[in-house]
Amino acid sequence: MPARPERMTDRYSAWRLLKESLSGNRGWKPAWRKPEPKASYDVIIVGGGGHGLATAHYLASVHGITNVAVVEKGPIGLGNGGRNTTIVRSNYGLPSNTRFYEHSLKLWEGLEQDLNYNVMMSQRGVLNLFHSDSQRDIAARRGNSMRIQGVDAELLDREAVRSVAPFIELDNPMFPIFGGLMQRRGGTARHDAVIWGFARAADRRGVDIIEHCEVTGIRREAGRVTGVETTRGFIGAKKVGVAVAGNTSRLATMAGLSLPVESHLLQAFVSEAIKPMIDGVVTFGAGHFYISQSDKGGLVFGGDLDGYNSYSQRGNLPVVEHLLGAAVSMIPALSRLRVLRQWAGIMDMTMDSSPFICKTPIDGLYFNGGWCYGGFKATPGSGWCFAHTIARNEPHAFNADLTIDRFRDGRMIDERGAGPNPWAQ
Amino acid sequence: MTSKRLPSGGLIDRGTTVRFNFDGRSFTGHPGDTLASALLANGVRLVGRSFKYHRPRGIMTAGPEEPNALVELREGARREPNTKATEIELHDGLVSASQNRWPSLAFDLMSINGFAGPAISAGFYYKTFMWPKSFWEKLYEPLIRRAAGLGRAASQPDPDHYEAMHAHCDVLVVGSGAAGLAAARAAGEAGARVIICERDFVPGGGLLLSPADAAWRGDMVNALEAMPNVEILTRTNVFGYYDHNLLGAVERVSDHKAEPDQHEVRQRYRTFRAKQVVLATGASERLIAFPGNDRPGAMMAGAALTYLRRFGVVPGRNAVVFTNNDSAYETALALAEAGSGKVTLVDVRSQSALAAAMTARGIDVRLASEVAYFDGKTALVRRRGGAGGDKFVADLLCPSGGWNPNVQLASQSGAKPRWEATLASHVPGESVQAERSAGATKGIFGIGAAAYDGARAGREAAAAAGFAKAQDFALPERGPAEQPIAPFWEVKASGKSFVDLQHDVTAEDIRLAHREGFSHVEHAKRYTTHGMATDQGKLGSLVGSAILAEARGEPVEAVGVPTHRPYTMPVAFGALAGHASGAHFQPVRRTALNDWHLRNGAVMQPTGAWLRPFFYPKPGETGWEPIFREARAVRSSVGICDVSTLGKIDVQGPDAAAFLDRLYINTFSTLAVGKCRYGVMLREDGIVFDDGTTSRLAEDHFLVTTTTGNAAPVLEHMEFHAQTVWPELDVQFCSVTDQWAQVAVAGPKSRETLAAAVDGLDLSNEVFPFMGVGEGKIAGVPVRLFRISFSGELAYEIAVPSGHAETVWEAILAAGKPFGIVPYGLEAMSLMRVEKGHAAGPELNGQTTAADLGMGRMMKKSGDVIGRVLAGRPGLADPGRPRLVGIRPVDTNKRLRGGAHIVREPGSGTSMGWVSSVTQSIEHACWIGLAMVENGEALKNQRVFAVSPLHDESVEVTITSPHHVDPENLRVRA
Amino acid sequence: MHLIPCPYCGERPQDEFHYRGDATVKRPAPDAGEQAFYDYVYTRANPRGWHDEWWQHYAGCRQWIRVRRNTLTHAVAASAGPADALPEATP
Amino acid sequence: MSAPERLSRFPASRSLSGGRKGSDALSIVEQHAALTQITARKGRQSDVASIVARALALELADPGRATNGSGRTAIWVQPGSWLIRAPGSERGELSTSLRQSLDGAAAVVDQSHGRNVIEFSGKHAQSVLARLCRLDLHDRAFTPGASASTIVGHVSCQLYRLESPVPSFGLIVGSTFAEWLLDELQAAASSHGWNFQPVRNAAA
Repeated sequence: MPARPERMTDRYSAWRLLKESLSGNRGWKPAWRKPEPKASYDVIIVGGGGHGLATAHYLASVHGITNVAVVEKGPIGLGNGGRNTTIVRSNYGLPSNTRFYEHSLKLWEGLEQDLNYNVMMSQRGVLNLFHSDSQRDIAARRGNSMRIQGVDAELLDREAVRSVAPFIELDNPMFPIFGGLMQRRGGTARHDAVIWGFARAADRRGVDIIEHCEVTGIRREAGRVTGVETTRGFIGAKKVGVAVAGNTSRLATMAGLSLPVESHLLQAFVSEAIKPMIDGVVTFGAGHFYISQSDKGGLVFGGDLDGYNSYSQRGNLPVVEHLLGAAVSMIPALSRLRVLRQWAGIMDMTMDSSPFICKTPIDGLYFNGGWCYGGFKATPGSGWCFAHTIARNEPHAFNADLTIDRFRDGRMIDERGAGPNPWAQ
Repeated sequence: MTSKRLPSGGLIDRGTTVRFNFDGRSFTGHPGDTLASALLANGVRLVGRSFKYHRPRGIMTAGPEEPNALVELREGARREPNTKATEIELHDGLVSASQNRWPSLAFDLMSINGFAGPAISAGFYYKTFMWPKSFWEKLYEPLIRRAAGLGRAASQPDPDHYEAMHAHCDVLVVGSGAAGLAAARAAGEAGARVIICERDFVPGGGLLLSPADAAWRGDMVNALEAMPNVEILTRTNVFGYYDHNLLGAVERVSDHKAEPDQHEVRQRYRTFRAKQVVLATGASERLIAFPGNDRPGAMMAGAALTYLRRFGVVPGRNAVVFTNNDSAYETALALAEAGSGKVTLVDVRSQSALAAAMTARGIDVRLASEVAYFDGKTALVRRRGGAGGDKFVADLLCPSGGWNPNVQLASQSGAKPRWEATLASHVPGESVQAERSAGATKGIFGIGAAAYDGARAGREAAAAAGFAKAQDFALPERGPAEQPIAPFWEVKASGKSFVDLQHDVTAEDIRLAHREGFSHVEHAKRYTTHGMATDQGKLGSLVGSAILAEARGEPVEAVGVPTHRPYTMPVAFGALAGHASGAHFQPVRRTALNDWHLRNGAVMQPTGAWLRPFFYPKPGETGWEPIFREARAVRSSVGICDVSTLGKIDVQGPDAAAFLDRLYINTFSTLAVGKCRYGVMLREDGIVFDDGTTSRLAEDHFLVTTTTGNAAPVLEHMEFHAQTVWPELDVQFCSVTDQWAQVAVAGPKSRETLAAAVDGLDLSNEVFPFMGVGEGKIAGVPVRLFRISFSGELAYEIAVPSGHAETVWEAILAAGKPFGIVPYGLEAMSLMRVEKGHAAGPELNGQTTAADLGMGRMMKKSGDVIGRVLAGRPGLADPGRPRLVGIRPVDTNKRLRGGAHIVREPGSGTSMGWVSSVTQSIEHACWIGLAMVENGEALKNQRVFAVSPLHDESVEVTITSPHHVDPENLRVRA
Repeated sequence: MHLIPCPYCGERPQDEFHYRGDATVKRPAPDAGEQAFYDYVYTRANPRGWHDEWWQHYAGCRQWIRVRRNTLTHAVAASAGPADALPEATP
Repeated sequence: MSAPERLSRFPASRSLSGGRKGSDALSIVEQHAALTQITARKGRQSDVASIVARALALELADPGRATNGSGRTAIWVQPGSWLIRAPGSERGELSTSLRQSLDGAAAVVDQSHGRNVIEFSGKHAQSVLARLCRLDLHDRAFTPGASASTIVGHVSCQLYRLESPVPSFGLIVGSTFAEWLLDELQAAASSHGWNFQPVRNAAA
């Protein structure tokens, strides 16, 4: 039976850290157990990334549903949860997105205390720079939409940009900086810690996290889901929630569904660690380049998709060349620093660049995906809304618009107006 | 001062002295030195502090795997943090400084962290700093951020330049050791185009440490240099192996100088597209974990040999060499030959055939033993796993845990590394791309064996690229087989045993990670940060895996190592950017009238790739004044504007009309020759894609214009549908955007102006009405005229072969002089288009339908049209969607803001739409705007609020028609 | 930088091309109805493996070519002109 | 043509030379040319070829090639489409006459003002182009007569190798990009000693 005996004795704190250090750090328990799968669960979450683990945590903590398994084909957190640029923000312009991401941001703001895990949520601001009057108007439309919905946003002029980010070249001949849209509550969090924190919190409430257990089929009877076939055998379930962004189409195919989703490659990079240089997150509209500095000192940055369907997690040089050109153009002092590592993740790109958290035509089967670039910041909100949708069998107002049916109805949530061309989003 | 320079030997030029500076002190060295070898030769032992505990550190290696000796190289705008002293070629005047210490290297206050050791073990920060909540942002994190990081970035722009270069070859050889040289020679002799890349500044790799093979190395290099089909690139590190046999590299062109010469780049980013690749990148020595293995004086055995043999530096007086394999015996011998003190060889293996020879040279050999402790001055040597032991005075401790073949590039190419038990290491797995490894990269050690294997690989690669085998060449002799390595990773004894020196990860941290469930190698890496420092885990990654494996009770190979990803060595941002940064970041496009605009004082602004005149200020004019003056001239008389950036597509063929009918929501097959028509095209999802006027020049010949930004996408859209969807249609396309410069002549006096300039065309309203198209001559230049208007005034556009643009422009200016013609820029044009209510970029934003823009009725009743079907979806057909309207402030003194939202009442949390475009109007003497407002048409003449909380503004506005001037369209038809 | 084998120009670097995704979907007849157009525009098989897709050699011969490319390995097996078919299947 | 014609994007002279002296010299010259693109109507390719052969004594090139005849060059640009380069003196007239002779068989579009023709030569020409272009232009791979529509200096270009004892290349580039390309060419030639002088400041 699910139990919580360790919850109180295994709390993290400065005192505990001191106490354990005096006894050779022998008293720490595994952050999550490695249980064998049971024959069946009330809910199975497919995908042990941030979203799946957060869903399990909120199913247990908000809805009291603890007979839950998270099944993951490899070790937890090594998909996009461990391959992103750690940015957290809610600076979206369309209300369907703003509502959802702002809920997520609010959850981030209390996450450490909720999880008893320091995920290093760091609200040092997210600044989106613009390069022309018309781009300013677009930024203002977005910022005003946020403000009307009660979300923080500020419009910075050139001088304000200069004082916030003195390292930026304001007078690039082709991309002069006209100003920026700032969300001060935005920032970054430590991506791996988010995974581990949710895993630990869910585990302590009795959720079974089952690693190295790949789902190979979704069993249905009479239009209703009954469980999942896995590499470790069949596991029964009353409800199955799929949260496998990057591989959503593959799971959908197992359930006989076809989705408006393509898998695309997004690269990210980190530099050698340097002393503090860049305080918050800065994004450049013109060069499709964004950058922040981690608490360890590495500059974390990324840009556009590689631009073709891919499941490879192997980045390619054209994006690297373009991105580094943008980087040095926007921040000339970067030139002599060095890039240490590059990695790539598989993005679930939808046809309007917005996600879905919704029911499916199959009873008891729920999908969470299409995160495009937005997955990391969505982690707590996505888990919270998905848990609600699964527990109540209906969406919360926060995710009511985030359906797959919106495309059929012509109610796209297309922030950038790029249309059904995922490679161009 | 425990190290010293030998009187002879090595590859340094003792005849020349160069001066350099480290931490404010002056030293000397010689050409051929690295900063590290020169510091060692000067007896400098302490070179850096570690990341977390700020422990004092010395030079550990002689290559890119260096974890400790990181310096800030150069000063000012050329300052490069985190530069490995082992990779810096010494040059005269070199300035360097240690980093990550305060106040000084010798006395670093942060070393107090070392005492907190157990409490700041792996992952400690995840468990604390959470209370009180607000302290994270205010206190804890700022402290962590300040403590973190290594060196400091320069604060000024880099004065140096970079470039990219793309090469192709039949065979790319990476590495110029025995295997690489032999591979290049074999492939070169076969006639293949060969490029050989060497990271170091001298070719030779391990050959540089073998005096006996110096002659062969020289012969090989000479032979390769003599071959016209072979290119040798030194100082060139291949950083990544990408798809389709493309490799990326950086050539350090002038890093070995104080600053680049004239015309010289600092670094060159290179790509190599190779038919075949030979990876001869050698092997890297790995660490052994034992207490104190990080103390100044600890130096890898192979590195010590390098300092002795290549740089003529004795890195210590009394040395303990600690090994589990044969390679370190040579270090012990070389130390004994060179040194004045005692050399002790500690081998974990219980027997060694080489022991007697060592003893004969006066080396104290301790078999079946281990080093249990090192503090920089003494080492404790004991029987394996035993207690007690003997203390040795030792200022140099040289571990050798065996050699890891450098499989990074092979691994990046897709070849999954394979565990080789006899080497206790990974070797390259089965090739996925056209590559093969050779020599030590493959686990074939020894110069003769590696050379032989390299020659084989080179021949095979050349053959695979289509070049027959040529004659053989001399290879060094193969030495005797080595004794087997005894896998050995850690000495279990009390004290900190490091597996990652730069990040201060200890063996105990790895075990703690395992206890806490981070048992997968990727989890352990992320939890402890093992292998994530600038040395990329080259020394200790496998050691960490072995310790993790032991904790898991599994063999090392079951644990593996984290995936190899680019970059094999850190790469400068500037290098990867190449030439394409700053003003060269992306192409700049100039119209044929660009020079005229500049000569006449235009303020030019980039719009996309184009440079366009925004306005032409007169002396003393500020703010909106030039824009008003230009727009007023157009509204009252006549103005001229460069509109060359519009996309122009020539469409011909018997089916051209039928094709355009499917492309646009309105009809073009009914357009008469000599007329033009405004058209709107949709994306297939029913959203507006682009708009513009299309002219029919002949029955089967149209000229389509597009918006500036969509010129290329529209042509691609046309080609896609013509080639793949309707291949049966006979239609041809050609972009003529650059062939024709285009100028707009607008205003009530435009007809009179042009009448004075144009020959061969009657411009009267009867003969040349609104939407007419004709041909004539201006200043003898044949031109096309279109009677179209963007400003809302009587207007024409004139297309001119671009080479004649200035001539025609000047002729029109002359003709318009009596009417006070002025050139007007983009800002005045924009002002007038907002007044006229034409939808443009802000409204055609990829979110709007034709109906949203008030053009729903343009959709023809029948026929196949791209976007027709999906435009009918309920969400897009919803009459409540935001519609294009005009807005004007009730209080005409108030300004409007683009991006404001429309609400019923100030303070409302519900937006009804947004303001897409605003301008100050010259017709209405107030701000006006265009907005997309839900049920906009029904709200006409009603008052709402345009709010911009960002500006803390709320303006009451009246909803109007979008056409702020001449809604009946009388002027354009005048 | 991938190499795309253009049937007209030979192997060319990927930056000479623009991508347009799935080439297996076919534009329906104009009267095929909303569902058919919905599938054409939105529904994607999105395979992990071989994928037939459109690339335009925009900086070269301007042809929209079909390319069979592996989305897992990035290997390219075949290409064909805009009106030509790719081979039946690639193992 | 009576009107003064702005031919060049260069500030003063029509050619630039630089780099190290003697055999290492590089040269960049802009050529005054007439350019016409002809694109065959569906199924009329062979008719077009025979008409052009008759009218201009010029064989139309195969894909990836440029052919010469009677002082003109036919460059393959896409299936059924060629760019005809002729001396500048034929501007206007080339298109007019081709339009007449190819009436109904091909779309004929004058591009004399739409493209600039730059000739670039020197012993190190390939090395310089390797900084701007990703194609293999080695003597073994890109022989005289070879032609490619490709990207040079980040812009689309028709690049073809001329018959010449010194490596020489024709670059045909959109006229609004010509100035950019000249800057990029010169900058790329810097490593071979070219004194890079931008045609003007980038923002100007």
